[in-house]
Amino acid sequence: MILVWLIVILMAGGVLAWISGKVNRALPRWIALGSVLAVFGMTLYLWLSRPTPMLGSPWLVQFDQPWIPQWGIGISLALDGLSLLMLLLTFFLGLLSVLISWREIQSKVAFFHFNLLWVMAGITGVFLTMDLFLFYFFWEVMLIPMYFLIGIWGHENRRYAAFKFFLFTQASGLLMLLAILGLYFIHGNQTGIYTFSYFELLNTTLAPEAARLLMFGFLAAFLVKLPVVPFHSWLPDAHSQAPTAGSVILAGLLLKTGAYGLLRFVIPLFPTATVEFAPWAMLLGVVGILYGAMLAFSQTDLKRLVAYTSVSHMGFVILGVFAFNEWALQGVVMQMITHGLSTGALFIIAGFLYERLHTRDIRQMGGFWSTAPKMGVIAIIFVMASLGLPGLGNFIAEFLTLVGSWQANNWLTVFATIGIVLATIYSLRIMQKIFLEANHLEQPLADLNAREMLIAIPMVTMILWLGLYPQPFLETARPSIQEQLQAYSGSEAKKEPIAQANVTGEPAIPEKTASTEKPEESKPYSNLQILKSSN
Amino acid sequence: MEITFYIAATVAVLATVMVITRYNMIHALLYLVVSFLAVAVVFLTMGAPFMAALEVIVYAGAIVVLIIFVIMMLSLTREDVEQEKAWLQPKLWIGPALLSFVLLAELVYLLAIAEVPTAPSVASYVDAQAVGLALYGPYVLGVQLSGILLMAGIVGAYHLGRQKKKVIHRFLQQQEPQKERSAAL
Amino acid sequence: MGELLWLIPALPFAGALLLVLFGNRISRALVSAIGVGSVGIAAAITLALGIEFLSTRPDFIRQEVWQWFDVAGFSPAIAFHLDALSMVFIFVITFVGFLIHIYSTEYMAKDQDYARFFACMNLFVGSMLMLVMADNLLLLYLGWEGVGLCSYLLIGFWYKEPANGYAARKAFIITRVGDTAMAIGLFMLFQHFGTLHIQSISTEAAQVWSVGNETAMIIALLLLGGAVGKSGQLPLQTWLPDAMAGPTPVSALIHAATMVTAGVYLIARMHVIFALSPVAMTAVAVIGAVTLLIAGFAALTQYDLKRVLAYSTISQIGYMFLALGVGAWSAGVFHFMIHGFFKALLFLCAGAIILALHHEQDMRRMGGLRQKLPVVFYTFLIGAASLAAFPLVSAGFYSKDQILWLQLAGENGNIWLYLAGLLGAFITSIYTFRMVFLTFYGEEKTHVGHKPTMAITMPLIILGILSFAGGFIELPHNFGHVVLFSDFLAPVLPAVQVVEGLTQYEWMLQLLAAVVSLGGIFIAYLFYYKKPELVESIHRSETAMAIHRFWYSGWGFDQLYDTLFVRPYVYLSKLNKSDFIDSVYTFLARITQGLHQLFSTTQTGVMRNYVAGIVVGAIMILTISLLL
Amino acid sequence: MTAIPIETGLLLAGVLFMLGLISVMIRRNVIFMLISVEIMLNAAGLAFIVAGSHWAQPDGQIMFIFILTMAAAEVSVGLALILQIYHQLKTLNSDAANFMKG
Repeated sequence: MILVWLIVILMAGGVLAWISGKVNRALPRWIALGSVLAVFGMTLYLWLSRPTPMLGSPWLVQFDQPWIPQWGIGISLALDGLSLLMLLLTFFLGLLSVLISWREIQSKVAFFHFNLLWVMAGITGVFLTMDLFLFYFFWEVMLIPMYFLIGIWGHENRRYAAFKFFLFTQASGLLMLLAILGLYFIHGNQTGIYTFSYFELLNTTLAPEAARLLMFGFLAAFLVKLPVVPFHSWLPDAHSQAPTAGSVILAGLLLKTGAYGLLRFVIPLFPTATVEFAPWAMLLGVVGILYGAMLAFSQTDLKRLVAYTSVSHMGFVILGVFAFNEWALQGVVMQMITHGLSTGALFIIAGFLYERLHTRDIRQMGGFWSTAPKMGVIAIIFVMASLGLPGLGNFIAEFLTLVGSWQANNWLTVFATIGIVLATIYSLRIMQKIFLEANHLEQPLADLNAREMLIAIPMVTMILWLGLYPQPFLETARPSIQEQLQAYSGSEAKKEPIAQANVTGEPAIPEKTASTEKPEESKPYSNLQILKSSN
Repeated sequence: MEITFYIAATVAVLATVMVITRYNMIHALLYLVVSFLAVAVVFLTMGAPFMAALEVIVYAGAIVVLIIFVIMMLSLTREDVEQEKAWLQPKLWIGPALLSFVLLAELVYLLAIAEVPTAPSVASYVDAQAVGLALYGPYVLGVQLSGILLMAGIVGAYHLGRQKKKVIHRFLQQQEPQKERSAAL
Repeated sequence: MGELLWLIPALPFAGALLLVLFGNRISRALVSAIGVGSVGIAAAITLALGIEFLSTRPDFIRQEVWQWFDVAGFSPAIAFHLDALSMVFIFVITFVGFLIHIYSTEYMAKDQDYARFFACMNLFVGSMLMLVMADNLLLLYLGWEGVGLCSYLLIGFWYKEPANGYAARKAFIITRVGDTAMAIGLFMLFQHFGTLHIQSISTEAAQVWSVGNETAMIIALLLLGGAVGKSGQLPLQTWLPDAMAGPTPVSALIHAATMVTAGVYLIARMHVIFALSPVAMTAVAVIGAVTLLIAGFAALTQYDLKRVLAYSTISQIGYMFLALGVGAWSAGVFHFMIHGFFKALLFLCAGAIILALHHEQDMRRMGGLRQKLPVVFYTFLIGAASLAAFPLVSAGFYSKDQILWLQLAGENGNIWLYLAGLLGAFITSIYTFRMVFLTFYGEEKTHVGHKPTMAITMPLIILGILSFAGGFIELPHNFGHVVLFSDFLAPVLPAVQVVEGLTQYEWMLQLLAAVVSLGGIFIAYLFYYKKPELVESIHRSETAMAIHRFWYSGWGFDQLYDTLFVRPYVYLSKLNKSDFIDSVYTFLARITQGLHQLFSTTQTGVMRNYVAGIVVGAIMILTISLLL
Repeated sequence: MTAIPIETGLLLAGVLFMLGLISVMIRRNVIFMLISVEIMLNAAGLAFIVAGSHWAQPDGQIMFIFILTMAAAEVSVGLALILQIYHQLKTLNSDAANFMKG
């Protein structure tokens, strides 16, 4: 029931915020803040209290209620580790989005917060539903308010960007709808039970041809949302035109729904078809990494630059998803979280700069370190995160992804790793152009104020936590990742990922060593160990 | 009976031809009445007396009268007849007539090749009672829909026909200066 | 005592954190106290640990602070591993680091970003300690990248000058290229061993692979890639001379004594893997030999005092690689330590000179500083003697001699490598004393402003003593045969096998090395002190000047990379700035719009046309259905 | 009562419909167009009656009633529109009301 409350609170909060705008201009902000805080608190409680997973399954909480039983549609919500993490990220960034809009948004405040909360409700729904019809419903729910967010409160070219965003996601979403219906009817024909339930549909046996077609339907939606390179061109426009909160939600959350969809639906539903498609998908990922990085380097619009870095980073996600092993998938989950934070933070910094300078053109910036050192420190932390500096969350994500993908495909991983060099190139350019060099502003740039520090410090803390002690997050995601992988190992029972990737002709160390006896495990636990050889 | 049909059919066609060739609206409407009456006769010969009555009352009666009222409200003059004459140039006829005849030819061809099953031997007379039973039996939904349609028609006609204080449509507002300019030219 | 291990890197990190958070709000004295104090305490702990280590002689001390993460058996820990090798490194890092921090309190005293400087320096020391104390390769990589970040921040410390920013980015990006190779190496190691724990890999690799194994070779070469990038070796050496844009203490600490030797540490640490692959070993040695020559020649032609030292650093690290490449692990590490002392000393002296001359770095405008800066002069002389391997009394002589000797006597030795090393030694002593003569002799050309005080001279003197006395802990067979250092390292690094029957000729080689060193000094004396007209005559020769220009530019590597990689990348990137894939979609939109305009002309607004259209449509449909 | 062949009846309906159609296409006067549409509707109704009579079923006549209803509604709305057009444009020329052209 708590799952329903999450969505209902957000939706009701949205409506309330809209209405309250008539009473008082500040009220919508407080209502939005309050409702996001409420759901964030609930999810945090869920995480900390860790309800025991139901027997033999990774699901922590489930909720089922028939909606349109004639067609087999139900309100079926379920929460596992993966969705829990995604929800935490959603509400965390949601909270920040409300805070960063506090000063930035001054027109149609009430409607803005309505849209903000409804986008979040849609995203929450996407992360929770286990009914494909409902999933498609929420997929659309998060699309439309986002369209308004870009189209109404965006920058100069907002209409174009909003349309582009809408058309890309809507068109691809319709393909997914077709695939969902196809799956529904195939399953119905086979078993006589017409249902949209995810758990039922998992057992559908599909002819290879049909599986491939349906998989492409799902892929279309998720790859466009992710986005993967030939379908990425909505993203720079949408990101650069959206208001700061919109950009944060787009980059931090909307892109993640694509990755989540890949993990939750594509892999388990079409195990064999995805395996066939995997090399191509990984290739797309690598192309995305390199292409995005290269484009990011040449941009002069700060938000556009950051948007292209997202394209590059999301390449790692698809690379990892199609590597099919636990390292890569954990890396993907970490990448989703850390990218949400680091790119979100970069957009927030872009927002701060825009608020002060009314420009996003980095050619007009420079030398801000001298007057705004706090902002500089925050910026350098996230710039470093985005280039994958160890100790910050993104490193764990990228390293795990690459370790995993190396087991699946050596050469593609090599190229993906080269992407890290390119990431360095564009990331340092951000630092150089904005904070270093000579300052040529007439009046000094104001440093961060208390509210802005309140936004920045939690993000820094989070990214450091994720980089230095990510275990709680990995632990939470583990059962659901293993669940997703089971579908894969079921279809490919014989192939061990390690043995499969062994191209160098060496006898691979058997799996045993992968879970190898760590040196300290053989001894009674002590964190200090002094070894002295006998001689 | 057959001869009645053919005569009525001929009258109907001729009257309709007259309708479509008239310049004066009132003349055309009078011919239209003739045409409707002739069709009513055809209905009689087809064994549908009730429909013939309705045709006379509603079509030849109500509808034509309604149109006449409107024409009277618009108070058309001789110039309008001239205008009509000017609009209806002979060469205008060619294209539409050609198109229509092609369509007619195709229809005739379809009729010719169709294998029409022989009619049941019983008399084709269907009385009003049967119609009424069917209308309020299986077709009752249609009756209700017709009621709604008429309601909508009444409301629509009232709404559209109301003389509001000169509200000029935005298209017209933009058009107005252009018109003046063309008039000036 | 071992429980305090974690404090060694943690203290500098804590110092950095404090300075980042409060640096702008506290007094300079407090900033210095935090910055210097944290490293000082770390050095003290190191000293205490080192004494205990020497007395108890454990194989290693391992301390796990926490489990970093654990994914499907991939479970690196934040854990520190202290053995003889890392002991040497942390000693150099904390001790030299401490001296340089003290030095910086005076050198940077006038800078407005005083706190930022110490924050970065502390962060660097912490990361570097992390690097050398890491118990697994992932943690090592953390330190590895961390020092890269600090190097970036400190090279670009005076960020208002775009050139500094460029140098900083260049350093970061080029080292990142090497790091990428190293990362791939780590993936491969993980694939084969299922762990990145260094000790497990070392023990297992020796069991699983035999010598000459292809995978071991690939891994070793990839790790070498990382080492080459960090240590400024061929072909990734171009960043190091430019890195001199940073403040001089930074150059001393990062780009001379510690960070650039991380590559040496990595190779020594992973020596098991390298030893399994003769190809990789040869590659290490050859890279070292070629680099030391190229950098040596480049150093001959530089005018900027710091650039000379930078090229000499590249060259000296080339010696270390040379040593590692023939399996003379402890000789390489020994040279690292000695080099750390004398190069830090030289850089700090250079810094004192630069400070005295109002940030003048060009040697052509220096001269006659012998009387004005006596302490600097004498300490510089000790450092220079050590760098030039002045026979018998300098530490550099012993460390370099050991390397050269093992080139011939070691079982992997090779006469060509030896000759390269010898030639390098000759050039080294020429450019070293060129520096001495140009800077301290002749007439005074720039007014001496700032006279160094205690904070500068004390580190200089301590380092001077070390660069003089440090050599006596490891003496060749024929003079006393002191082997304290290699004994200390023996549990970690195997000793090199000396070919039988060559030992009696060792004194001949030593003599040769001494002659070469003294000959170089003599030539420098001749050209730059006694008869400067000789230099003039060289300057008149066209070919000599062409070579000069070529060497001056660092053998044209910068231009080469610029045309090969930088410009094409920038060009392609700028070319595609508006994303050609987007134009595909724009084209699609254009087509749609064109069709829309085409069809909208059919909407004439004339009702008769619509009716006609309907009729035409009806006819068409009927005709089609009739025809079919 | 001798049955009239269905073809003949339908032919009559067809001819009437064509005449109405021609008129709609050539006329510019809105009232004439309305009259022509009435002719066409009437023709369609005739076709239903013919068919119903052929099968001796009431359905054809019922359809005619519906058409009749529709025609009545259409005329009332149509005439209201004509009045509006005339008031706004001061003409009955349907071509003058072409503001929706693309």
